Amino acid sequence: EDKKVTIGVSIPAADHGWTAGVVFHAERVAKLLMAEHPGLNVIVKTSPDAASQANAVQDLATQGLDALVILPSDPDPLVNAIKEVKDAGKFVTIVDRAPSTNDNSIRDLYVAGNNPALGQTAGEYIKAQTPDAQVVVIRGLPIPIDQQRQDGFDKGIAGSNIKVLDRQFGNWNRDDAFKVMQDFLTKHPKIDVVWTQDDDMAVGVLEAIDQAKRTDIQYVIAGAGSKDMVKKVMDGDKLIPVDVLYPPAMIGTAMALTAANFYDQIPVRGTYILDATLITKDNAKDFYFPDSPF
Amino acid sequence: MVTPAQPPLLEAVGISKSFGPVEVLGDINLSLAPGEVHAIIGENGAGKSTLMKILAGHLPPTKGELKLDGKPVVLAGPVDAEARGIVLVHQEILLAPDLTVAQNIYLGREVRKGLTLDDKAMNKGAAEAVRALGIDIDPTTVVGRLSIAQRQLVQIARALLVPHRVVIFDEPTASLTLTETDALLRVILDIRKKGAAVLYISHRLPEVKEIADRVTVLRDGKLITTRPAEGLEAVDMARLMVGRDVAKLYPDRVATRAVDYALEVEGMNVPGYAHDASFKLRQGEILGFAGLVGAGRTELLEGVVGLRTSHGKVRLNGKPVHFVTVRDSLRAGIVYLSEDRKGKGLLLGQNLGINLTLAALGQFVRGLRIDRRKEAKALDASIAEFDIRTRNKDLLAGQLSGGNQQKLLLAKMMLLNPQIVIIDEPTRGIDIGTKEQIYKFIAELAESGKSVIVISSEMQEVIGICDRILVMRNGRIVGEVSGNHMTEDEIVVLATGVTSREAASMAEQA
Amino acid sequence: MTDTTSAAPLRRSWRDIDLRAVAPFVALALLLVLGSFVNPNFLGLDNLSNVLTRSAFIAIIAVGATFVISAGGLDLSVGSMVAFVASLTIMFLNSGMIGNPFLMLVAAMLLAMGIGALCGLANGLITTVGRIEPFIATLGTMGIYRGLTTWLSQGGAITMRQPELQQLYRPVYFGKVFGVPFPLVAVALSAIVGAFVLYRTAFGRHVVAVGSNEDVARYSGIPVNRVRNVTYVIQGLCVAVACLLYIPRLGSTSATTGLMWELQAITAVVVGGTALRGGVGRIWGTICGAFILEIVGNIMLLSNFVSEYLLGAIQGAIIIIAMLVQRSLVRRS
Amino acid sequence: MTDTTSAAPLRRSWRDIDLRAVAPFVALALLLVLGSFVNPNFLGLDNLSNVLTRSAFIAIIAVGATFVISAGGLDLSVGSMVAFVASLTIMFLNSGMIGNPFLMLVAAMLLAMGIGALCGLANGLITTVGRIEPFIATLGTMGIYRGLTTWLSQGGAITMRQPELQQLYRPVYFGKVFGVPFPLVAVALSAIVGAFVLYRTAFGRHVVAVGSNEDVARYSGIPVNRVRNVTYVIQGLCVAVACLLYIPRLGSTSATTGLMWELQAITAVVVGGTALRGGVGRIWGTICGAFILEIVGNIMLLSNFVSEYLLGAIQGAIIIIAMLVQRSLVRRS
Ligand SMILES: Nc1ncnc2c1ncn2[C@@H]1O[C@H](COP(=O)(O)OP(=O)(O)OP(=O)(O)O)[C@@H](O)[C@H]1O
Ligand SMILES: Nc1ncnc2c1ncn2[C@@H]1O[C@H](COP(=O)(O)OP(=O)(O)OP(=O)(O)O)[C@@H](O)[C@H]1O
Ligand SMILES: [Mg+2]
Ligand SMILES: [Mg+2]
Repeated sequence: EDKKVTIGVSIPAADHGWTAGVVFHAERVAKLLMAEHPGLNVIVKTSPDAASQANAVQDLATQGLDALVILPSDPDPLVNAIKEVKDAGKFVTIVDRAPSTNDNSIRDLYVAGNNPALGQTAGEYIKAQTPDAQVVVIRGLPIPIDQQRQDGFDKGIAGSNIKVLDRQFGNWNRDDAFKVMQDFLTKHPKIDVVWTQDDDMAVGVLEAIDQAKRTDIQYVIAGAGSKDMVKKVMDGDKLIPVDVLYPPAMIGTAMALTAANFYDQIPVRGTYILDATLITKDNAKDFYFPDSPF
Repeated sequence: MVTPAQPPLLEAVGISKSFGPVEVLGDINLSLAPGEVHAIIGENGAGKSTLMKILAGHLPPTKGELKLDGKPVVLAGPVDAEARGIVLVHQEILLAPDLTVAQNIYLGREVRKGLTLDDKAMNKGAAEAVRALGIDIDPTTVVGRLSIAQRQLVQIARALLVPHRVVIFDEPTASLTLTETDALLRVILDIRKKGAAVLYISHRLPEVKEIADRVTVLRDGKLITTRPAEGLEAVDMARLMVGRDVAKLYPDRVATRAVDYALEVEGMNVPGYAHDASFKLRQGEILGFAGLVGAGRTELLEGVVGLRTSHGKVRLNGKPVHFVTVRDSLRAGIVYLSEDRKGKGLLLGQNLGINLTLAALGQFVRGLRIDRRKEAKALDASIAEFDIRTRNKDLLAGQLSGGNQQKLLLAKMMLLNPQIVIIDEPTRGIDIGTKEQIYKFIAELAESGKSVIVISSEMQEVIGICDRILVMRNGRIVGEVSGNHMTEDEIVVLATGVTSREAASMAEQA
Repeated sequence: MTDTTSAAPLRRSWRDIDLRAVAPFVALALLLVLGSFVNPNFLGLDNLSNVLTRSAFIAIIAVGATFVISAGGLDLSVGSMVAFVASLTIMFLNSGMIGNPFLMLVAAMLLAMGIGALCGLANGLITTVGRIEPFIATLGTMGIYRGLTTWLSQGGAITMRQPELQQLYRPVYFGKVFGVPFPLVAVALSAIVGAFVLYRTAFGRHVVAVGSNEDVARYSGIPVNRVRNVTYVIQGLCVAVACLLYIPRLGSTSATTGLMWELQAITAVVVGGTALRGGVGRIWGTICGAFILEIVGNIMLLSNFVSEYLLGAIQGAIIIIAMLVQRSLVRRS
Repeated sequence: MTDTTSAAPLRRSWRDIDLRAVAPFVALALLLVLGSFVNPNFLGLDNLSNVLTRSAFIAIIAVGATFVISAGGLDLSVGSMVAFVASLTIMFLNSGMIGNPFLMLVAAMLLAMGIGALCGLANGLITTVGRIEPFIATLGTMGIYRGLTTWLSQGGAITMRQPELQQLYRPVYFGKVFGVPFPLVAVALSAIVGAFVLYRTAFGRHVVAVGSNEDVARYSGIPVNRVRNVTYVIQGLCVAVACLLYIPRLGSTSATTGLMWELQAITAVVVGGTALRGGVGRIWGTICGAFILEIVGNIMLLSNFVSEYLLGAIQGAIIIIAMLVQRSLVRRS
């Protein structure tokens, strides 16, 4: 007889490619886990913003939980909501985005991609390949994870001759990135490298470059590891030589680990950081999932 | 009772109409012969407009039926009625304010040229239609910029544009002056000559006397009588309408002897409307402002009380004052009652109490809150004092008839206990019984030492109640008449610059 | 002028007034019944108290919106204003300018109210003195307030730092008064004060007059612009009160705080029976509208048969259905 | 007689009508001057053509919005509708139902127009037959269309798959006709057709009449509801045209496609001089308004002295200033 366990999973709504990947993997893993453990019930809920995610956490708690797996859309505003679940003695797993105080007073398990590393890997790659490059940066939305990636990037390029010409927000949105890139191209006669930190935005950036027929841009670095970008890397696209992995599948890892806490007698408390692996032509096929929506 | 020679064109048989539990029309029978002008008269709220709306398909009757050419018809709506040749000129102005005169006149029946509109033809047609009424308005003017009178005429032009067999005029002359009225009456006679029938509503009984073949009197939603106009004098009509003798419309009064001026205005300019206007108002005096429609009387006095930007000197009881906003003048004891009752006087969608106390709300505040009991008492008192006829005190202001709205507006402004009262078109669209009450009220105001300014386009009215009359033309005060110079002729000469006979013939030529 | 207060709608309106006021409450009751079918926990005290508590922000903001809308205005900037006011308040709390935590908290609250009032006043002045349509004016300030927030936070989050302040402040969202969650008390107070001002005072009368017919109001000596400005200030104060509840709940703000709240607040007002064209205001209906919105979301979340992708779609559909139910109720009368 | 008296005010009136129509163009000219100071590349052909081209979506949608708003309506759902229509169209293109790529493309375009028209009709029916205020009705459908898009894409992106189709389709956004980018040609065509329908046909006249005074329109035998519905259908068709330009640009859609475009379209309409209360429609002003919005953003990005965090704030401020300039121009006349 299998133990009855309910795991609530709270994630941001799919509002762009990466979060869509998160939703996809959360649902996929939920099915797998429930098939594996007949007593296990996994409830996945998505929310569009921090305030409604706080509501969703409350609503999940109302349904009676043994564990909460949460990928906060914005971590700090959700601390109080998470704490309430934790204080009720439930098992809490935080995924990806860490609140300012990220210790065992608020969660049992922390599974994350490495936001600073995502920026840093990109920065270091540029430093290694083109140490004198003129770079433009298209940021995401003005929220903390974006800032972390930015700081990581600055650390990555520190000590080189790399010059950041401009930084603007592209809101993790293809259309906005297209627009910003068009204007960057107008404004700066010579751009060597574009860093967009997100594969969705890279789509817009590539179109803008293509349209302007500019040949000065040597390459674009995005991040996340969407199937389209990984495919480009695999195919040896000159503009997309590499991609920085920031896998949405980490939510699945977190859910599996949380389930393991109940069903396998192994200790899973602590911090699991996934690498911000650099996807290159050589290893690209390991990261290519053609069925994922992302 | 006279039976017309020809079979009736349009007939109403046993028409009743109720709004909810309230019956406003009961068992009305009316027949309309081709080639007759049939006047409907009655007090405010007698149900005239309601009956006309039923005849023109705007409202369905609760009981009874209509017959057109002897055959029963059910009018599906105003458009259906129009298609059958029944057109209605509304009492309220129903025009789209953002469209031009021509666009309004042709609305819903545009002239097309292939896919596109033939604006040239429409502008021409509209210009002609308007000129046929004896005025000249540029057809490309936006209606929102016309005066009420001009809108009224545009509305008439619109109605007469389609082929018509029955034309219903619901108080078409309420906002018109003498010359325009004359022109309209001639148009009506024209319509009659062509064999169509005209239903004509007016509170101006001499007009009715002049033009009608038969007269039907309504009182409280009941048909009192239908009679040939021959031999029916204005006083008789008034008696039938009101149900009592209306012996004297204008109260007797002795002109004030006061020498002190309550209000002195010097060199007042209201940009675009009035220029260099100076006048003085004595204490206890009733001062009239006459002039043609559009002479700028309204704007001048709105400028004086701070409702419009204006430049000039104003002295109140000898002390110089400057009213930047209307609040200043209200506080100084001057109230202005707008000619546009519905647009600027009352909140039609709110109830009587809210309207009554709106301007004087300060008196009803105790502590922080409004004293609703005091408000209710004030409403009762005003209903009694001003004889506001309402079946229900919870009614919305918009549900009152025009005359009662005017009384409510008076009551509202009198709560402020003003020293100077400016009334713009005090009896526009108001029945003779109510007029008498309002004139009496104005006279009492003056008696009690208050000063009154009356702006009116009805010559008889200013002559009848004022001590002195100023005449405006083209934004300027062009003259003053008083004593036995207060005659229509003198005023018309001043207002137009020509004698009334010349004016009438000019209108004819136009 | 082209006065077409045609007879028909007028006649209908006075009798409907009652039904129209009741309609939102009927819709709420129906939703409660629906919810109890969807999930047995729905009618639990915990769940209901959770839901009502979190509707507090929108409810309080919507009380202000009721004033603005009754006076014929509109305020699209409230969501950004929440972010802006809350951010400044947290920054002040973090500044440690006042040693005594209690005094600090009181000062911060006063500051929030002041900033809220100023933001509201700015909206008001732009629409009244600048004579710009409220829709556009407040769309502009919406961008301004949110932009300033982004700039203050330098793209990150602004988070309360002092734990003792946080501890002290926490009960303002999480505490209870006689078993009633404090935010609900705040909602009730706002609504009572709002209803008093709107229905019982001269100012409230003026608001309705300005919203029904600006000209009549002006000719009656009502200072139209001042009344409008004050409604915007009231809106700002309501936003500030909502912020005071919001800060202890999440303890932090970012550039996305309050995103789209303006639409929710306006929806609450309209679902509550206030017409967008002005001239009518229903404070209690508004509160009910805010509850309805939050309960719809809650039912969605508690039900397990709605794909999370469809959540927004169903929420939209329910709003439309709620309005249709209202209309048909009113029409049948 | 009266003709002499009316002469003076009449003359005044046509003069300030003109200024009101001209005001947006003056604002645009001022912005162009400002831009040329900010960055020498600003007035370059490349930059201007980029900016105008990308304003095409909003401009075309705003032409439809001009109809809806002139008739006294409002449509908040257009942004979501873009996402919905574009997603369905891409899915159809991916389905490979028709072998011949050219025919496939034509069929897809027709399909997009059909879906756009249907979505618009739905909006229209909810407001006219359902008698729900347009603000709320289209807020509801905004949720519905976006929700459905999210569901169709399962939260991800919907991307065109066949490269040959993509190649064939690309010129619709990136191509030029006699050196003019194709999207600009599309804007011009939409505006010309829109202006023709609004100013030269009976239907256009009816649209304005309905927006100016619904009762008057009804008494004049104009089928008010039908006119309103058709304006929403026109809005839907304009959205579909915008989609047809949008798809070849990035070849994909996601749940965030068209987010907030409704606010941009409405702003373009109002900045262009059309009043939100209805009764006036200015197609060319609308186009100008759309250009203004895009140019403001472009100037910000090209300038070196605005913090990226403050962009939104300054954009909001500029909209307000543009409206103030307009007002003062009109008032001074
Ligand atoms: N829609 C309505 N609902 C309720 N009562 C109404 C409505 N329309 C009119 N009435 C009432 O019906 C009565 C008749 O109104 P009507 O407008 O026909 O009067 P009238 O004779 O035209 O008056 P006036 O001379 O002032 O124009 C009035 O008492 C009025 O208050
Ligand atoms: N909004 C407006 N814009 C431009 N002109 C206007 C406007 N309103 C009125 N006018 C014009 O101003 C002039 C004076 O207006 P008005 O008719 O109110 O004067 P009046 O002397 O008070 O006449 P009455 O009160 O008899 O109608 C008229 O020629 C009218 O056409
Ligand atoms: Mg009448
Ligand atoms: Mg006048």
